[in-house]
Amino acid sequence: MNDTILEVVDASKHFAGLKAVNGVSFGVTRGEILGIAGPNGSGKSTLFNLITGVPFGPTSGEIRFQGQRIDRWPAHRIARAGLARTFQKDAEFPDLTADETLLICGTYNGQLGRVAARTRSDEVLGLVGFADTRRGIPSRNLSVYEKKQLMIASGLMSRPAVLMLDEPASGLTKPEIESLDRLLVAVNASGVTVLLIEHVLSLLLSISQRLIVLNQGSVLAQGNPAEVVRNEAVITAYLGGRKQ
Amino acid sequence: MDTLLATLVSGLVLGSLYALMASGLSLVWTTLGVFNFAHGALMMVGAFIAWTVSEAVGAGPVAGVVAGTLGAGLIGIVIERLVIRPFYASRNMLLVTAMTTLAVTIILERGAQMIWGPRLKQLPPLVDGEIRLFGNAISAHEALLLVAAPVILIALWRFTVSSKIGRSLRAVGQNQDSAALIGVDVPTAFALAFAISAALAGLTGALLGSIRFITPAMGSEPLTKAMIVVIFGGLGSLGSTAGAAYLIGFIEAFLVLWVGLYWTPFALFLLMILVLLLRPNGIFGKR
Amino acid sequence: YADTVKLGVLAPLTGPAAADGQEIVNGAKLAVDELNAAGGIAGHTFEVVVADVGDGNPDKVATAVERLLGDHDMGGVFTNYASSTNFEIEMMAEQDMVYMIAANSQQTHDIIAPNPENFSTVWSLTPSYDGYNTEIVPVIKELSETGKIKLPNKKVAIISSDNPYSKGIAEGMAKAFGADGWEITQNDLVPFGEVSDWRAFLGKVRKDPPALLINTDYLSANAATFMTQFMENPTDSLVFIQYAPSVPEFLKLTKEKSSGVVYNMLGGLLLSPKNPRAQEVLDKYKAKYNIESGGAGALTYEEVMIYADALAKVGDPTKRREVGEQIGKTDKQTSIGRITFDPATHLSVQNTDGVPLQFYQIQDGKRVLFYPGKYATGDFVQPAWMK
Amino acid sequence: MMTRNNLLLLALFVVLAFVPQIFTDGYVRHLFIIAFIYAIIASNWNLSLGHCGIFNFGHMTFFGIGVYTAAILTKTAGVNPWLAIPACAVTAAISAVIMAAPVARLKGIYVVLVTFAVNQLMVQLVLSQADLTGGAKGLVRLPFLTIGDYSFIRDYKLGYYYLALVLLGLSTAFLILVAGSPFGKSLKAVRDAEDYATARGISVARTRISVLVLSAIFTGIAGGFYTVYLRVASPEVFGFGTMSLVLSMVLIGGINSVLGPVIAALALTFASEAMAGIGGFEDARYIVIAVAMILVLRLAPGGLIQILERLAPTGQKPATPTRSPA
Amino acid sequence: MMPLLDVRDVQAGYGDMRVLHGLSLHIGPQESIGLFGPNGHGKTTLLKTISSLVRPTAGSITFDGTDITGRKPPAIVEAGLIHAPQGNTLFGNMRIAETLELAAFSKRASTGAQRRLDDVYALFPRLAERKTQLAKTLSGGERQMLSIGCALMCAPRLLMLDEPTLGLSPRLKEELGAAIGEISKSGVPLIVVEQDIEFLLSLTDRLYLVEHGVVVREIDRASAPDHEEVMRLYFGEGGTH
Ligand SMILES: Nc1ncnc2c1ncn2[C@@H]1O[C@H](COP(=O)(O)OP(=O)(O)OP(=O)(O)O)[C@@H](O)[C@H]1O
Ligand SMILES: Nc1ncnc2c1ncn2[C@@H]1O[C@H](COP(=O)(O)OP(=O)(O)OP(=O)(O)O)[C@@H](O)[C@H]1O
Ligand SMILES: [Mg+2]
Ligand SMILES: [Mg+2]
Repeated sequence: MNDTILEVVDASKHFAGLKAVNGVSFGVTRGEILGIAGPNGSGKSTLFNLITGVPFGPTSGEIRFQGQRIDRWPAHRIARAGLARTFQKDAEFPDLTADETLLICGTYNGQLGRVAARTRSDEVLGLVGFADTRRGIPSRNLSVYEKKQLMIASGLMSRPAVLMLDEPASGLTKPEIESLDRLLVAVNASGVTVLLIEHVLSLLLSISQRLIVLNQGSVLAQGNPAEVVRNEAVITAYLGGRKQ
Repeated sequence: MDTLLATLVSGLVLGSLYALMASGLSLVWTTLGVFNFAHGALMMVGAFIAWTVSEAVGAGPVAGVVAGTLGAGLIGIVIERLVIRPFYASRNMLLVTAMTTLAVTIILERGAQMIWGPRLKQLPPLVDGEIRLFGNAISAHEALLLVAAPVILIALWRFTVSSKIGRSLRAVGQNQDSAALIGVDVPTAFALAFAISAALAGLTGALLGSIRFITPAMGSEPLTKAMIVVIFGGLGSLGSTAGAAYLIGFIEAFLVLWVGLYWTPFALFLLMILVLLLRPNGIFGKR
Repeated sequence: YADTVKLGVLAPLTGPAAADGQEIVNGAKLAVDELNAAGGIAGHTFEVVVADVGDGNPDKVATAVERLLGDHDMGGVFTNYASSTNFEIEMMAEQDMVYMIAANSQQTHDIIAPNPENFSTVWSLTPSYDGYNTEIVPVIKELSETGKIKLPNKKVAIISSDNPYSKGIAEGMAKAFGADGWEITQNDLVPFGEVSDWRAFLGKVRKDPPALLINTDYLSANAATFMTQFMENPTDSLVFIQYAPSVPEFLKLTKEKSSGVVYNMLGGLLLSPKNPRAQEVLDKYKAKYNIESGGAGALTYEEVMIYADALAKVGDPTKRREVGEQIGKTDKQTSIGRITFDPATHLSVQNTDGVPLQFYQIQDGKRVLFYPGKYATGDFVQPAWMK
Repeated sequence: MMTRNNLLLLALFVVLAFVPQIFTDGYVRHLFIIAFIYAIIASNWNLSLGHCGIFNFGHMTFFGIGVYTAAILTKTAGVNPWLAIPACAVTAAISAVIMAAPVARLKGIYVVLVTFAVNQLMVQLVLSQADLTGGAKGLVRLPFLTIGDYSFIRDYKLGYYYLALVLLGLSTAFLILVAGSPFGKSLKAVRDAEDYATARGISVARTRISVLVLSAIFTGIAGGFYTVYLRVASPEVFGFGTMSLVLSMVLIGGINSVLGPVIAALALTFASEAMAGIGGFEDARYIVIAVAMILVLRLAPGGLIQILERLAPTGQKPATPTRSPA
Repeated sequence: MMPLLDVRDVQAGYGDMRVLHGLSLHIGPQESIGLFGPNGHGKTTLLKTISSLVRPTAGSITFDGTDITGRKPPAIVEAGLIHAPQGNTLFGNMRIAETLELAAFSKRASTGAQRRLDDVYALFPRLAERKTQLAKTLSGGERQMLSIGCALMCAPRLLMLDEPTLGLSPRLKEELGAAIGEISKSGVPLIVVEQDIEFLLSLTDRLYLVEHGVVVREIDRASAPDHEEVMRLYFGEGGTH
């Protein structure tokens, strides 16, 4: 029990009749990288939403994080408790520079003072490999990859226990995906538990230690990635005829 | 029973008026996502043009109403060209166009004052006489509004929901680039929406011009009402605008009955705040 | 030596009251042109300087006042009203600026009466509004006693608009009628501003028709709407409307529907053969501007003329305090009656021989002055809609 | 942290400090005083409107609350005007909390409706509570400021000028501090990416409430000062005319800056007054200002401040989206 | 042989910033091409320039023998040059069915619209299941389907797909690949922007590597690069990150 950092118990989210997430239960072990896959519209992003409360919590079910029930907490409190997520659609604070973005994330999420925030910014930007020369540029002028780096870095400011990534590799070039791979491994090695939604299989399979496949809002399969991808149901619903 | 009927009639008349006032505003708001603060001023201009043609030129009220409608429509096109189009792609489009249309309001109101002077004017009614509705007398002109308002709203609603052009207007309001990529001419769509909306404002103003008095400031109260109706109804569609218009008409009529004329605006605003607290996207808006 | 004295005019040239503003300016210009044409006063000619007070927002008013005060050639400032509070009176008095004002005499009273000695340059052409509150009761009584009107009961319904003028009068009337044993069946208030629907109130009136129906909303558009909607289904009631029927638009807008309506005026034009000056001023106004004056123009005209008389006695326009004191001693027949000022309040004095409270009835599109008898131009007749 | 804008600002204040030495008559000083008041209102409004993107049309309510707080305290309660002015900050802030309750939950244009409604409610309250507020008659003959024997009237507004300047200085310093703080940055975060901000521990509702309260503080003070200066409180201060004037100051000045609205307030007050002297131009001057606003928005979406920065391209360049790929 | 589309020395950008610095490429009739290259180097801008969302400041674009440089977007759509944009660019408050029906807006697209609608629903059954769902509530992959569906509704003569597989599941990506292949085989040439070079090669005849707003390399199927080579393509020739 002690090493289950996050636990989702029978969580559901319904939209006017549509069961986007339907009775999903699973646990996340402290320190692991847990991959989440599933066909489009199977409820992966919705699952992230209801765990973090951004922008909504679950219709029913429980979310436990480090032993506390968080499913009725306001979203910003969940974030402050140590659950950092990124978004599938690129998000940025277009008028703020990387430094400013990290400053406010450090202040609000990490309760850091200006100096501490600065030190931590240097650390996280180094970790994600964000170029120093780009720190003073308003985020709207950053490249896709830089925005992703910054979104991850901003999540790391508060030294979260769990980092939840929603399709970080989409739209990236091969070399960028490979650096992302290294980056995530490094983040994980620094003690952060990682949840990763991804359709780019090379990334997903290379770093996940465990894999959950959702289908139509429910868990279709879970376990060792190599085994899961051989599961017939997973192949039909998700992988298609592609040879592994 | 009498009071109830009288109140219902009063609510129906008010609701129709509000529906007319709000229809054009709602069109550009629900399709283009632009809030046209000059809508009231366009009503005023429509009324003045109608007055000029009908009274000063002497062409009669029907010609006046037609001229007011067309004139306001033309001004709408100019407004779109000069103060909306340049800001299509602006990040603060809502705020910036709100401001530019406020500026247009100032220009139109002050301009009207310079052209037509400060004295009150009025148009003769389109139709004379009175009509009895559930035993309550209303003027034939108001009865005309009772019929015109729902017809116009239903026509507009069908237009935006079912017609190809109408749908393309909605598309443009939601995503200009994507609309262009399926072949919609974005500037023309904007101009068209504005022209229709402004023409409706002009029509409303010309019709109001024989119920109320034509002054440069005559548009501000209808604008407030239209704003309440459109926002209160929710972003949804013209359907919710129509619903909100009649709902507010009836609520107002009953408030007058219960709390008196004096406290009615107060109660109406309070009610609105409360409703928006419970339903942040308007009564008919989706959550 | 000859020089030009500037005369400031404060007026709402923009915004909802612009029609009044225009008249105020016209009235002042009319007077100044006349004075200049006659060679000026004590060697001084005059020039009008206009300052717009817009919607009456205090800072706009204050800025307009400061602009006028900042001009060292300013001999005096004239207005009908510049703000709803008349707060600018204090600014004028602090600079010893001659300031002649007309409307809102209650506010003027409240500012000046506690220390009239501090306001030696400020004078109001409009007398105290007290007459509005009380005099209607004896007038109605007299009409009824002389058989000119048959009142079906002793009930009165009052509706007022939420502005100090209308509300104050409505309250005063309610008190006066109550004291005289009338039953007040309605005493309602509408928010100040445009009122497009009086039917809710009229509906209540129709349920229990009073002998007298009073509306103290002075906005002519509202009053016209009121009259039109009343006539949709008139009751057996005498209709009294405060001030509004005196405005030309009211007649134009209501046409035959207003025939029979009664109103009264304090400090309004006293159009009567007994007071030819009013017609004289009106004619001059019409000749110059080719439009009827509603009264506001004539008032400003008289203000400037009173100033001119005072200046003629003092001679030096820079001695504004002395000019002000001379104004206070005015005794002059003007288009609103004979003006003398009450030194305790700096308001003109109201009575039949001074500035009278005039009662009018609209008869076939004409205004008939029927009270006080001294100035009457015709007789009251029972309105056609009354049985 | 002395950025170029802050230097500019300092220079501006130094110049303003010498104005009364040049203009010794009450009229010009009065114009400056009014401009300073508007500058305070506009720049504080900008905090919620520009920085945080709250489409708040109720800012004049805070001002009106200040006006009436000062009037009622000094007139009815006999409080010394020196104390009444700061008290306005408190009442305005409280009213902001009340207004924020619905606003915190609403988005975009809905905020306009609610704030507009609150404004209307305030007007009606003021009108209906005539015993306290004087109703439409307003409150007049309010006490003026004195320091010992020195009275602030009949000094050609010297005292009021410096007091207004000090208030503007304090307000501007306050705004610079707020805008530069992490809180100030978080405003833009909330404005542009609500979900992302929430996911980084920022409470959107709390931010919006705080920004409304912060923007109300000096606005209330400006209202209090306005009343004490003009010695009148009347319901016109809630009016639409003033609102659109101040709003145009915010937009002409530049909605992302602190300094812009201040400069625009000065510019507009004097430009409009310069035109006020022209006979027959009374309506036209409003048209001129409206056209000017449209032109500024078209030519320099960042407002006057952007034009100024373009004219004086020294120091670091403002961040424009120029970037070479890679 | 006259190319179907000829882009010559095109320069374009946003405001003061130039993104395309004299880019040239061409497509023969019945030919499909792919574009790839580092992020932010102008691929999307090129497609936007062709569909006239961005006006070129220099150069010319010829489609089917006619110079279409600077024509308005509706004219381009009417000519059959269809661009399915990158990312979630949809009409948020419209329903799926409404959107697809509206997409057949141009005159040339209105004939046979019903048939194409059926095709789209067959290709993406998901969309058929959710006809009345508002576009803004769709999942990432569903949006992508709708976006491509819209492009198909426009009756393309030349179809430009900007990262069409973004966010699609492996299975759907494969299915979409097959479907696009069908479209191409049915005689509609393609311009596909993608980062997955293998995917591109399976669909198109030639690839262009776009960097810094110009074409820096042309690759045909015969000389398909291996993994090492790909990495070199991104890093080697001046593209630094
Ligand atoms: N606000 C909403 N209203 C209605 N339906 C919604 C809403 N949000 C999501 N859905 C639906 O819920 C389902 C799950 O969506 P979700 O975004 O979680 O999918 P996903 O697994 O992340 O897919 P993808 O891989 O395509 O991103 C989808 O069918 C989507 O259309
Ligand atoms: N609307 C815009 N306004 C200003 N600059 C823009 C705009 N769109 C793109 N850019 C900039 O133009 C450059 C080229 O962008 P473009 O989208 O064409 O690249 P791309 O090759 O398609 O990249 P990606 O693979 O990320 O889609 C980038 O630096 C980008 O920041
Ligand atoms: Mg998703
Ligand atoms: Mg791209």
